[in-house]
Amino acid sequence: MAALWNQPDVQVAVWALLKVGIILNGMLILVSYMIFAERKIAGHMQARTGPNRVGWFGFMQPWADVLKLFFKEEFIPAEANRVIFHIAPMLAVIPALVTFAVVPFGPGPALVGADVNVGLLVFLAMSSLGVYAITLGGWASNNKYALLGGLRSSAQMISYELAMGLSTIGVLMLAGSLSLVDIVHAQSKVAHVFGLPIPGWYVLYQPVAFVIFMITALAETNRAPFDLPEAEGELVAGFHTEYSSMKFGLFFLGEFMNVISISCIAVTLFLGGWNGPGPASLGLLWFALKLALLLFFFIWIRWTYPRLRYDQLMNLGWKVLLPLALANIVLTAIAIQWVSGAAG
Amino acid sequence: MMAFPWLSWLVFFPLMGAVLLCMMPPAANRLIRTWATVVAFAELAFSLPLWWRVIPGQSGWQFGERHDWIPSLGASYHLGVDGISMLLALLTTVMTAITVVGAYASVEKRGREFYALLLALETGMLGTFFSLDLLLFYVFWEAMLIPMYLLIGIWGGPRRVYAAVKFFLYTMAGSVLMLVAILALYFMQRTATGVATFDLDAFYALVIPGGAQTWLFLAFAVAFAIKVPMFPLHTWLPDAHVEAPTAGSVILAAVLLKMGTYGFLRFAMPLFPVASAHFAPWIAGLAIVGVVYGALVAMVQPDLKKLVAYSSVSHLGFCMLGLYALNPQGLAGGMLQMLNHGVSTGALFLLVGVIYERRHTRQIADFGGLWKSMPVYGAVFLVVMLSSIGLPGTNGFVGEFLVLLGAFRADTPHVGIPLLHLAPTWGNLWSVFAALGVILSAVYMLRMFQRVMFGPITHPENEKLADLSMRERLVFAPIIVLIFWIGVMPQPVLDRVQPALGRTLRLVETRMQVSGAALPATRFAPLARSAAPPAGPAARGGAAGR
Amino acid sequence: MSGVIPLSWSLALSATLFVIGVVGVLVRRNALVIFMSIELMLNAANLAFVAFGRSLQSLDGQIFVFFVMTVAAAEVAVGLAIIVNLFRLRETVFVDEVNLLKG
Amino acid sequence: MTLPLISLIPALPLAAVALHLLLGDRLGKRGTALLACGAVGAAFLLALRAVFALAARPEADRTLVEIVTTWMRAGDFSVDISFLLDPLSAVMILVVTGVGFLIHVYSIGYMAHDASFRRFFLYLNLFMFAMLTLVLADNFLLMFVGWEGVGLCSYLLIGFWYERPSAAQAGKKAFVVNRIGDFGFLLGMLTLFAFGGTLNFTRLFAVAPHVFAAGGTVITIATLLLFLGATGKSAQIPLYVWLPDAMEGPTPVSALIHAATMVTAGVYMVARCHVLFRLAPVSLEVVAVVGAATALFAATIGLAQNDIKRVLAYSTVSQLGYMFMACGVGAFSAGIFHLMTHSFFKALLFLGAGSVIHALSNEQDLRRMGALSSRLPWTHGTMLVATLAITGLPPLAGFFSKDEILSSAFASGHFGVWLVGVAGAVITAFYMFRLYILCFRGSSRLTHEAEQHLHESRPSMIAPLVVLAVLSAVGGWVGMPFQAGGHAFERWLRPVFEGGPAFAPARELSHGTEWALVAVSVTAGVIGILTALRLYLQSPQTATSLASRYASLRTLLVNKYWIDELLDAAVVRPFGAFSGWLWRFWDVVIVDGTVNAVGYALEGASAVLRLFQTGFVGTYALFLALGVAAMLLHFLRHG
Amino acid sequence: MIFLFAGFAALLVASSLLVVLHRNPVTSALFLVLAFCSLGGIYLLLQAEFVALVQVIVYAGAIMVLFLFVIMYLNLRQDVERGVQTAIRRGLGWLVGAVLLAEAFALIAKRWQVGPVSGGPEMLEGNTQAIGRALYTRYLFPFEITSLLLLVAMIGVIVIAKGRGGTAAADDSAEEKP
Repeated sequence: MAALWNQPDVQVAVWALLKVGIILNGMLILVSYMIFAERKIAGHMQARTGPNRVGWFGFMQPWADVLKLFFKEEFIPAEANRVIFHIAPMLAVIPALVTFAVVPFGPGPALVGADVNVGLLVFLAMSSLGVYAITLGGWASNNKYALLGGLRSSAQMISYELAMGLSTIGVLMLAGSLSLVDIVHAQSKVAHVFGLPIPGWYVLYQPVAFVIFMITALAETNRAPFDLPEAEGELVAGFHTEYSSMKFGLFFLGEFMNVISISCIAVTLFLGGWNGPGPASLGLLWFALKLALLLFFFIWIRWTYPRLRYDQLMNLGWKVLLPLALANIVLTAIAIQWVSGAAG
Repeated sequence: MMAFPWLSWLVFFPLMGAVLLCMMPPAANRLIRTWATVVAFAELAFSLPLWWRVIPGQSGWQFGERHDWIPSLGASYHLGVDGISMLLALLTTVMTAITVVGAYASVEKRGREFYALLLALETGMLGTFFSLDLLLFYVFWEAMLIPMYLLIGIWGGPRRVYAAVKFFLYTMAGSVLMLVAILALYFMQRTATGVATFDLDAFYALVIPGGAQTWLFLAFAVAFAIKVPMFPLHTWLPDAHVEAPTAGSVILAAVLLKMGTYGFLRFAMPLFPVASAHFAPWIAGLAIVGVVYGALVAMVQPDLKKLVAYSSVSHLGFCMLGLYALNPQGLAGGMLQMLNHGVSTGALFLLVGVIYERRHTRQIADFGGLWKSMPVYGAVFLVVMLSSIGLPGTNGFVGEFLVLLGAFRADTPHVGIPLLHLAPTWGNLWSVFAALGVILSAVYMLRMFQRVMFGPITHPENEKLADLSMRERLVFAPIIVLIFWIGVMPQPVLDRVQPALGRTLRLVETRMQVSGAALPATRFAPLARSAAPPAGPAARGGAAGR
Repeated sequence: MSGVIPLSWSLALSATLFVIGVVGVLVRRNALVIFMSIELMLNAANLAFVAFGRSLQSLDGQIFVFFVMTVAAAEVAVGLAIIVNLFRLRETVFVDEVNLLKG
Repeated sequence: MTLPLISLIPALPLAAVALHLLLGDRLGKRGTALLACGAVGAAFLLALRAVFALAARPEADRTLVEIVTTWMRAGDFSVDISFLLDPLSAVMILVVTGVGFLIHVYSIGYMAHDASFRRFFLYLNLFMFAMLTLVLADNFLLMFVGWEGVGLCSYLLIGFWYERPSAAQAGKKAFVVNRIGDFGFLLGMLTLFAFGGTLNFTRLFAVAPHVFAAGGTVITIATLLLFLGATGKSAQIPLYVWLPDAMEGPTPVSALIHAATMVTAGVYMVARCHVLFRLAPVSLEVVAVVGAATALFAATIGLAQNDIKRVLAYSTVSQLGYMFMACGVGAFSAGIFHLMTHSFFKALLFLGAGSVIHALSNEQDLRRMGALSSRLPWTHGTMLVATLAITGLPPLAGFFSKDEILSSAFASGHFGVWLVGVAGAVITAFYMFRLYILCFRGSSRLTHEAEQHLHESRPSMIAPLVVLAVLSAVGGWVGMPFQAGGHAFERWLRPVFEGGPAFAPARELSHGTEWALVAVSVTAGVIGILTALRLYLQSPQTATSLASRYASLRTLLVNKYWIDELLDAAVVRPFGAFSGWLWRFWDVVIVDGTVNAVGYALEGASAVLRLFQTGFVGTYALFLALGVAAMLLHFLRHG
Repeated sequence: MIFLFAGFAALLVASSLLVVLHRNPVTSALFLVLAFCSLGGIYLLLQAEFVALVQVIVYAGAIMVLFLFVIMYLNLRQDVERGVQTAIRRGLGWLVGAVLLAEAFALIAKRWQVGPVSGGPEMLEGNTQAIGRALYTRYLFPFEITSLLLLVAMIGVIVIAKGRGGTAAADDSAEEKP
């Protein structure tokens, strides 16, 4: 056993497995409670209380939902493409999970899955793969509405993916590296302007980028104003109309997993990750707080803005966000040049 | 060097006329006709001074113009004229002017394009005669085909497309061979002297080894033989003539056929003397076959134009025989025969055109007793016919006699068979057969003349045929004058062409020595004598000086 | 990570990929599948590029992959547009039913 | 010499021709006639003037050469337009212009009512010009110009009434046969020039003995070729077929061309080249034999002809035979003497026949004539003189010239030729008197309407007849035999003929033999006359019985030994067939066929290649892949 | 390392074979996505991270989506291979494939024996930085040209897709991914 232990690969593998376990379970729990939180907050926003029956003040509601979904009857539409029908929900979850591998939860190496020097790219790659789940889901369920819903959502995701990618470039230019850990470290410097200690977060340096990122994040996860595919009115339940029980659950899980992963990335890129006043060890706490802030933001947006029409959606994506992102890149470049020029 | 680029002006003036012609409204027939005539006659007027400005005795090219055309290749735009090309150029301008006037009635549709093409054709022809750069020569040689092809193809008779395509492809195939030979020469020249040029004089000076010379000569010979046309390659001529419009076939007969013989005279012989001497009997043999074959086949032709076409095969056989007798009389005869054939056959086609315009048929059987209804036409036809069969006193005879003389005295080996223990040389046999051709030509011409002109009027339509209009008489007047003028006084023409021919022969002789071929002693013996100013009481002025 | 992939292996892989692409083009009748096989062939080329880039220690290989990608992207776009149009005109995507240029 | 002596003679008729053309119809009939006859008359006077000038010169250098210009010069070959006058050509121009003038006057009357009057005279003048050039030429080439010019005019004049297909056919035949003759002449000229180096008579004859080996093959061939030309022109055995058909033309034409002038050109040419012929005794023999054969052969055919002009045509052929016989045996001056006398009485005979035909309104068949002596006194009188002359009765011209030929033939040892000559004389006498009797004597067999407007010809036609009659009668005396140095005519021509190589003088005949020969020729003539009288005058029925008994012989003669049909079948038809085959089969199928075949072959080849373009994208991809495979293979092998 | 490479390679070959063999175009498209991801993996092993990820983003993320779009849009059913002519062509296709493969392997074996393990040190600076620098210095011109190409392709696609008579084409399906 010992011999086995002290071989370098084995150690790395075991440590990696451990991290995977922690992240996976953590996320599952976080998602379920986020669903619960969303229902509670939505309720309170609409002047009603959310679910409070199950368990102490409704805290056990997510477990109830999970159990419900597990035991629901599983049925598959006729003529559906059985294989793809099963794969689609899995594809919804996988990309989000993979992104967590590169998110730096805390300062030390222990608190980040794998410090990959192209972390940002991994995120972008995974977000682009997200499209498949929805498309195939719509396609496989052999239902016109599902298909249309699937196509619409994938078109939406593709368009916004473009803007998101470009907005992150601003951060990239400032940080000088694709690795998320480096980006967080780059944000740790505190600058004193007019005597006020201003944290080096990029949200302050890249406000436009942050706004674009958040909007595209909403669109990427089919949430709030951009949740056209599931629009009840027109397309019944969008792409996952035909899905029931656990596959529907997985889609739901995937959606929220995406929300969380995008917010983690947003925190890392713009809100300075684990940076925060106080000793370094508080890093994870600061990260959790910022994450909660953003999640609340997601939920908050959902229940305030009306759904966008499809053409508005497209126009916003192509004719507003994209140019803005490009402009932002150019401005940042000029600013950097100007600053280094002055300093140089 | 003439300050005024006379030759280029001569070559391109008709083209300018043609271009302007194309700008005129197609319907204005009268304007088109007058303009075409003005251009043609202006061209004639420009070319006439050539007659006395070209000094026969002066060696080398006169009125030379040389500009760089494609410097990288060494191709230059090099024009020049000497006795031979001067005469042929004059023939071209005269015949084109006559054709333009002659074609008034025959062109019904699209007169504008017709005249434009005719003038463009004249440019092509003059260009070919004047160009001394092989590439330029080849360009004009090909450029000439296109207007002719169109003339036959558009205004021709029922099978015109077949005839035009055949004419074009046939000539094109030949001239492509020539192009290959030109290129071969070009590269040989470059390797030998390092100077890359297409200039004719440079090629004259080039020493070509025997083997190559044979092949190159054959390439050139085939191209020109098709154009002449010589016996086996002549089948395009009858078709082209039968289907061509009157003006087209006049120009085709009068000038285009001379390209072949001119080509032999200017390029094939001087460039490859050894091969020429070697192949001379073959070519002369073919020419003889052409003469007799042409005459025989002409005898049974039902169609007038085909008859005249085959007669020109026969006449040009004479030309070739004259050229390849390789002695001064032969060359002079050949050269003269070119001019005579141009004039008389051109006139014959015009005459056929006249009755074709009136009766729209060319079958001899449809005519008969025309002399009664068209006496003037009859007289003109008689004179032209006599010139065509070579009656002494007309131009035909002078050319034929000199050719026969040249052939008779051609330096050829003796024929093996002891004929009545008499050893005739091949030359003698050639002239015997050629003389036989003279009889045959009389037979078929008279037979045709009798069936068309004499006898009672069998077809009612022939009764009221209108005789030659004033315009048509004007067209034929110069031709008849030319026939008798060359017939009675050929000396001015001969004086102008002798020196140039002498130069060609001497060039052939020197190049033979240079390329080490055994100079057949007797071959050019007469040359030696001819070099000395000929005796004879009335030696003409300075012309005799070599 | 120790050890490096020998060049010949990646080339062999690239060759197999390429051949599979070729076979795909030759064998299949569906224009889209043919199109995919062409993508396969392109990727085989990319692989070869990267493999050589790696063994010759130069970045050029990878940069070329970029250019190949952009070209492939453009090509896919245009190709698919054509296929769509073709489908609209001929109601079929099968190549052998489209022989407009039959001699 | 103020005016150019010689060159003006041919120039005058040429000028007349030009004037006819230019002035055209404005001249009117009288004007044309005046111009034409005037020109020929002036030419005659000029000829006289030139001959006197020539006679004035001492006997030794009686040659006048006048060079106009250099006609042609190429390399060492040079020919001038130059004229030569020597006693021989003097005689010729006198005969040509003299008889020509008379015939011109005659034809004014004869052609009075013909539509294309002007065209006739134009052709006649052109003929005169050509004949004079021929005769006066100083070199072979110029002679050849005249030679062919004369052929052309005979073609035009024979085919004058071109509406008649037979006339046109005859014209063409004449020209073609002449052309065949010219073929020989041309080749003869070429050989002479090739070896002699010049075509000029004087120079050639001077150099001939050195260049040509006497009796050698070259000179024989050359002279035979020249003789071929002569036979073509003077209608001897092989090429005489055109003369009988030439009768299609108007009678003055026959008189002028086919009796007096053109046909004699052959004899003149042989006489002119006597030097060459003497160098080649073989060809002289040939000339003699051909002459004799023609004389006899033509005479026999003449027997059975019923058309008056055909009889005269055959008699001309036979008389020409005599002239060639004379030249053949070496008696060139005798030949020329007979030529002169013959042109007088033969022209007279033709013109007489013409006035007879004119009188009988174009009736030419002897069987429909008869008893015209009283009604056409003048014609009858002159015709009688001419007939007597031709049969060779003593006082008249015919006797002297024919007798001299026979005697010189006998003298030079050609007994066979002499015998044929005598036989010919008998037959000539017989058919001439047959013609005379059928035409003037016997019962009148005129058709009714011919009877009506039978009238004697106009004075303008009679006058020339009378003049010619006088000439026929007196012409002979110039050659009075038995004079010491030979008669006047021979002395006149001696400088021309003895210039050549020494020729074995004819054996001097003793007076006795000469008188005997004279007697023989006279009796021959008398026999002919008597038999004719007996047969046709006293007992016509014996003529018919004879004809029936020898029917086969007679039909043979009537159909002219079927020579024409023979020639037509042997030459004309096969030539036509051969050239027909040549064209349709050889030209169209073989030569043209190969050209088209190349075209079709190419088309076939391209059809094969087309198979590869199936249109399926798949196949193209397959080829692509195969290409790659091949390349890889290549790299593998040469890697 | 080698195992990973072998794994990815096997996955790659299997998936690309299936792309070609499978009847249903959608499935073959998915297998192609799988192939591209495994290829991305191999690139990672060849230390070309940036290219790997871009490969995933561009090929798997964009191009294949397009393919899926078109397949779905055209609603294709199963491919059916029939007809003699096609049979021949298929047979020939496989034959040629086999020949090419054999030749390629022979060539590789001949030319590049198992190369010297030249591995060499890790790339000095980050792969992405290096590519970025090279791309915008030495290869700037080709870069601009490819951008132009993309522009042209875009215009082309729009024109084609619009088709004659401007029938409403599915806009997004013709959307072009950078």
